[in-house]
Amino acid sequence: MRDLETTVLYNRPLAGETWQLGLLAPDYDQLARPGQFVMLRLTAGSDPLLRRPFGIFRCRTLPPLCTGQASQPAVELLYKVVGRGTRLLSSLHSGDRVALLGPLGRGFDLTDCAPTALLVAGGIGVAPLYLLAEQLLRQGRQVRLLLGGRRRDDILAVTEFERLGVETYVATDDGSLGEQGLVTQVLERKLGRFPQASVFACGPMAMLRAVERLCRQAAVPLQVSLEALMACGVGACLGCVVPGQAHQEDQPDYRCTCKQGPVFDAQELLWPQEDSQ
Amino acid sequence: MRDLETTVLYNRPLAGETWQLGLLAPDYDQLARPGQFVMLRLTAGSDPLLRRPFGIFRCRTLPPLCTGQASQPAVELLYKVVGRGTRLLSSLHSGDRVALLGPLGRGFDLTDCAPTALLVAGGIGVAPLYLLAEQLLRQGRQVRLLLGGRRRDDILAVTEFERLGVETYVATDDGSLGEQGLVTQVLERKLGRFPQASVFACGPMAMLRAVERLCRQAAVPLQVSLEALMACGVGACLGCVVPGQAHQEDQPDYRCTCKQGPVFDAQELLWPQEDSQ
Amino acid sequence: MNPPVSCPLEQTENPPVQLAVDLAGLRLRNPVMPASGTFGYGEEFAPYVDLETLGAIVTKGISLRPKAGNPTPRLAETASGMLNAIGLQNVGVEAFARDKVPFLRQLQTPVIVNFFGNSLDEYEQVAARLAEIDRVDAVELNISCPNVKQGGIVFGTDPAAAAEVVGRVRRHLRVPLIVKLTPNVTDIGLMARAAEDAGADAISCINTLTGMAVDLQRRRLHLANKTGGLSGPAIKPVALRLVYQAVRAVSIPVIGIGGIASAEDALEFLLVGARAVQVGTANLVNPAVMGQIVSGMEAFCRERNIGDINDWIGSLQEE
Amino acid sequence: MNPPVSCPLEQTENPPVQLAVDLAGLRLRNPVMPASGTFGYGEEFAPYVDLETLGAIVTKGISLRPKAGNPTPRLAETASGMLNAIGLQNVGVEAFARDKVPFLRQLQTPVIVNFFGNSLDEYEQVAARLAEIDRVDAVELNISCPNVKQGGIVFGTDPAAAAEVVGRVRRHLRVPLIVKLTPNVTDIGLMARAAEDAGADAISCINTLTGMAVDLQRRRLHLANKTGGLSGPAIKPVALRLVYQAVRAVSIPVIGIGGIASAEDALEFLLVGARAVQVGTANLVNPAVMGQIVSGMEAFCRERNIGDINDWIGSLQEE
Ligand SMILES: Cc1cc2nc3c(=O)[nH]c(=O)nc-3n(C[C@H](O)[C@H](O)[C@H](O)COP(=O)(O)OP(=O)(O)OC[C@H]3O[C@@H](n4cnc5c(N)ncnc54)[C@H](O)[C@@H]3O)c2cc1C
Ligand SMILES: Cc1cc2nc3c(=O)[nH]c(=O)nc-3n(C[C@H](O)[C@H](O)[C@H](O)COP(=O)(O)OP(=O)(O)OC[C@H]3O[C@@H](n4cnc5c(N)ncnc54)[C@H](O)[C@@H]3O)c2cc1C
Ligand SMILES: Cc1cc2nc3c(=O)[nH]c(=O)nc-3n(C[C@H](O)[C@H](O)[C@H](O)COP(=O)(O)O)c2cc1C
Ligand SMILES: Cc1cc2nc3c(=O)[nH]c(=O)nc-3n(C[C@H](O)[C@H](O)[C@H](O)COP(=O)(O)O)c2cc1C
Ligand code: FES
Ligand code: FES
Repeated sequence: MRDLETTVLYNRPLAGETWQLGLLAPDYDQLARPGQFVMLRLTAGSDPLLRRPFGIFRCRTLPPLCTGQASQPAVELLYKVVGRGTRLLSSLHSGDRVALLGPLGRGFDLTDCAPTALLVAGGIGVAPLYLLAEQLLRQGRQVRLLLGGRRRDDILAVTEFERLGVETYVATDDGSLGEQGLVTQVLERKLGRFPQASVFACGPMAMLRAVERLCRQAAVPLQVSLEALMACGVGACLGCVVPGQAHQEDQPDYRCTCKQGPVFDAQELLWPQEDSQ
Repeated sequence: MRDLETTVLYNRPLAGETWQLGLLAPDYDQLARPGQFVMLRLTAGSDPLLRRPFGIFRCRTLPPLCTGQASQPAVELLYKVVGRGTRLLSSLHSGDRVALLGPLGRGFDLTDCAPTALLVAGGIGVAPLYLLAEQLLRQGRQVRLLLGGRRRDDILAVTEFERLGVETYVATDDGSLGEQGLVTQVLERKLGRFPQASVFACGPMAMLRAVERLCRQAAVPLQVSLEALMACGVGACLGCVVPGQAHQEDQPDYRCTCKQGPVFDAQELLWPQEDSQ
Repeated sequence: MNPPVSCPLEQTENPPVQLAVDLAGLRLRNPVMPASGTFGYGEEFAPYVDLETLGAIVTKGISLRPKAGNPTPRLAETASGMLNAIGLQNVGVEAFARDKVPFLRQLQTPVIVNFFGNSLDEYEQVAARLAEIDRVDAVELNISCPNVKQGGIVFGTDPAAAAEVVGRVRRHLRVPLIVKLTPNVTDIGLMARAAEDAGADAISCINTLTGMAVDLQRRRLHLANKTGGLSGPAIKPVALRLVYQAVRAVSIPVIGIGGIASAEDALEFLLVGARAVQVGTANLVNPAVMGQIVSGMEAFCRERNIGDINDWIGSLQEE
Repeated sequence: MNPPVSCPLEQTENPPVQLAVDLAGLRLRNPVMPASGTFGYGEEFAPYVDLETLGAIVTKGISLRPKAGNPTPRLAETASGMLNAIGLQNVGVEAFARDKVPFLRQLQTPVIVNFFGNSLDEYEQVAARLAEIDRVDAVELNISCPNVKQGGIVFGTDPAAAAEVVGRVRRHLRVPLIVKLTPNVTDIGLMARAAEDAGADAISCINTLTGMAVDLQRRRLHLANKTGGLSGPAIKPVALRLVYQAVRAVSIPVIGIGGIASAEDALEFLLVGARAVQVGTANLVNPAVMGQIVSGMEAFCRERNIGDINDWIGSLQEE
């Protein structure tokens, strides 16, 4: 993990408000573990002040054809324009400079993964799952990807996963792509078919809560990748904490999402009680 | 004068740290008077917060050949990278958006100009003199341009003026272009030859002071274009004031550079006493 | 001729948003007005914003006699903010009455005159003179300007002194008296209550935070006056906190000021309880900004089905 | 073996810049150290900055018992700044001694431990415990954190209360005692003098400015704690002014803090008289920043022929 002043190789719209950003990043193919993230500094000025966290989508080598020069090692991020920082990001041109801190955080733990892995993503939550799928396949696991979103535009990177040989299932709220409904319905069916699966999930909190409930009921292991407001990304500011499993008002058990996460074993965390939902 | 969200047409290095910026600006050829300026907003964020003032260099119509589309009316600025704002400006690409407030201020008064006009510029101070030269020529005046600078790279836009048919004299501190010495030495000689000339000057304060002294001694009319720290550019904040001719500590006579200037008749202003130099 | 069918229908679906607010008896057509010293005497901005679309006009601070202000440099840019040490340069109350009021008289928009003095007597004299001028619809008493050594700073940081100047000025005035507070105090609530008790009809806060800038090259302070007032987006978080506290300390209306540059910013101040807002530095950066704030506010309300801005004001959810 | 010829020559032309400063008897190899709470316990930043190149290490604030801090959200970004309401989450003094000190013990760099209490007694107890730990080379007393309701705020805004806590803590300590002041007061000079008179060996200022952020969508305050501490470049002008005032109010050294993100920023604080500086929020944005500040400071001095940073400190030109 280190801080790199680097260059934008490409930055292009993908679908809807989602963009694909390639940054020159030697060694990331060696360094980056599935589920890790980077902190991007977007401006030399002080507004916006803080870096923005993004999951590492994949590492690739751009052939000379693309770069016009030598082949270039790139890290690729997928991002959705949701506010000032990401809007600013979408205005960057190839050749512009950004500062890239990473790879950061604890990624997915692949050691005890079952023969079948179910990857569950909500929208842009698919970003950190590509490297995971790649590595699980390399380890001989069967990988199935369950993608959910509001509409067609939220379903991202299907082609990339299919090129890896991952079977993909899609559900959208409005039925504009795949089946109509929630991705958790798909998960419920798959858990019926693969009762011994390992589950890995990334997406909005509401989705993660539902996934956690299903996995707990099915008694299958689950790892989740969380998002939290972050200032530093390196465990210094304590801004990004989530309550751990043993957390109580007077007996605190806070974990840093940036350093002890962003990937947690579901059992490490404190999930809201069923009735409080 | 109005505020226009507009588009960068081109932005390219000229010489040394000086750049040439073309902005889409319909009507500027109608609106802009010689010596007026614009306030440019460089970023949608709030750092840097304030707009930056720049003299209007010229107005032109870019032929379809240059734009790839229809002809485009452009306002052109010359700027020197001296700090954060101008550095940021130099990173803009064609197609980027900026906000352009202008044309602002009181420009040169051409009504009583003598048959021979001597234009004196120090470095980037040449910027507001091009429109002036154009208009004086149109009115049948003889125009001579005296350019001074530290070195070769500070001498700008000579070709553009020569294309207008303006005779140009250059002096540099290090003699790397034109004669070696100060532009005021050139002015002194020219005033000897044209004792009835009208003088127009823009450049660093030290140069303006020397020009004022020469013109006062030679009893020729002088108009100077000043620079001052500006926040608003429209006469509201009172940040840009300079002492007027009658200014005294207890009887203030402050003038706004942005609204009552940037061009002043030298006699309107309070110049430091000879012995205080 | 029949009116087009869609018109009344549309009106039923989208009734106009009610933006008018009452400020101590003064009816403003909307809660948006300029902050003193950033909008000249109004005239300067006529090319950029329709003055009749503003809630009010607030003038540059006026004193008894013309005032030169500070020597230059008077400005310094800072991160997301600026320092000014204009030193309250102004034309004085007589020239104001003679040269500036005629323009203001043509407007429907209420005129609020900001003023200050260098002593209790001077404060009183300006107030008395302003009371004689028609089209001074309210006054804003600046007890908080940190730039002038003999100026407001004493009145603005000591509750007893503030109460005295407010009380003395109050006697001369029939129009609403707004007291403008400085943020450079330990307890804004104390100051706000002192002003209320002494007869203020409204509070406006905040004035600028006292700051400095250094010129490394010259090894000097950047401003000729050494200190200056910090304004702009940088101070918004501090201003929001102080407005929140002031609103909870008094029962008179509070005008929120500090770093407002968008409709969202303005809506934030209203949400924590400000009855109206003033826009300062943003006018300098974007002279058309207040028009944009008013229309952005209207659009926001329309989207959320807020029929009356008064329903939004102070509607912060707290447990 | 003969040394290369150019070396002694170069040294004559470019003698090394002397950056060391003395802070109340503590010798710092340069004036640059982290601000408490933005550098963890040091270890976290070892991958980014060579800890042996810093003037000192300043820890996260420590309390008697472990402290959970505030619920989330704890952060909000603002224009050129950020609000934090971490609420002083920390491992407590025992776990600090057990788990964090062993790492710090390996370093040459002086260690300054920031601490606080919820009562006078607690302040004393932490001080007494810290006095027993070797490698606590100095302590920094936080009387200024605005986030904790029962916390420092009372001590930090009232001179008498500040004097009492400083005096009580002083008795337990042989190492230098630095007192960290809050900017949220009317008169920083008063607070600084109170601390000096009660036995402080140095002053550090400023802590964060109290601020708020609003979440328009949820109609709520953004931070769970409602208020938070504003830090970052936005506050630099205010910090410079307060440091300037504190330096002139006391004769003990002052550590400048607030929005420092570059060598130039640090040099500005030194110029107005700070003996050393602390870098806070900038560490969060750029974890390698302090190394860059030290080398930038050295380069600056070299260019201007400033052989000793002590010649720069306080050398502001004022007429
Ligand atoms: C570990 C991690 C990995 C992420 N990976 C991706 C990814 O691969 N692709 C992607 O599009 N997004 C990802 N996000 C979310 C992304 O960081 C936010 O969408 C982004 O920071 C929003 O910035 P903004 O300025 O556009 O939004 P604004 O709302 O203007 O941001 C204001 C502040 O809130 C923070 N913020 C806003 N939304 C989020 C969020 N959802 N999570 C964390 N901080 C937030 C910003 O960082 C900033 O500090 C990830 C977040 C985390 C924590
Ligand atoms: C009426 C007018 C016309 C000008 N025309 C030109 C021109 O045609 N070409 C050109 O290159 N420059 C021109 N300048 C100067 C130009 O505005 C400054 O060089 C520029 O603002 C520097 O910005 P910065 O952020 O790079 O520098 P910084 O030093 O980082 O700026 C900090 C602050 O100081 C102000 N500032 C710095 N230098 C000057 C200066 N010389 N004059 C006024 N404000 C300054 C900036 O606007 C900003 O607010 C003009 C100035 C004025 C007042
Ligand atoms: C250039 C300038 C001049 C000002 N002059 C005055 C003044 O004359 N009287 C006054 O009460 N406040 C004055 N102020 C303070 C503003 O009215 C306002 O309170 C402050 O700038 C904070 O708001 P902002 O962040 O929106 O600018 C001035 C501010 C600026 C920037
Ligand atoms: C995330 C965070 C945590 C902080 N925690 C502490 C703390 O524990 N004790 C303390 O005295 N100051 C704390 N501070 C204040 C800083 O030490 C510093 O005084 C302040 O942030 C201003 O400096 P800056 O602008 O460089 O950040 C904290 C600041 C931040 C941003
Ligand atoms: S983001 Fe700072 S500790 Fe996690
Ligand atoms: S720049 Fe504001 S009055 Fe001239």
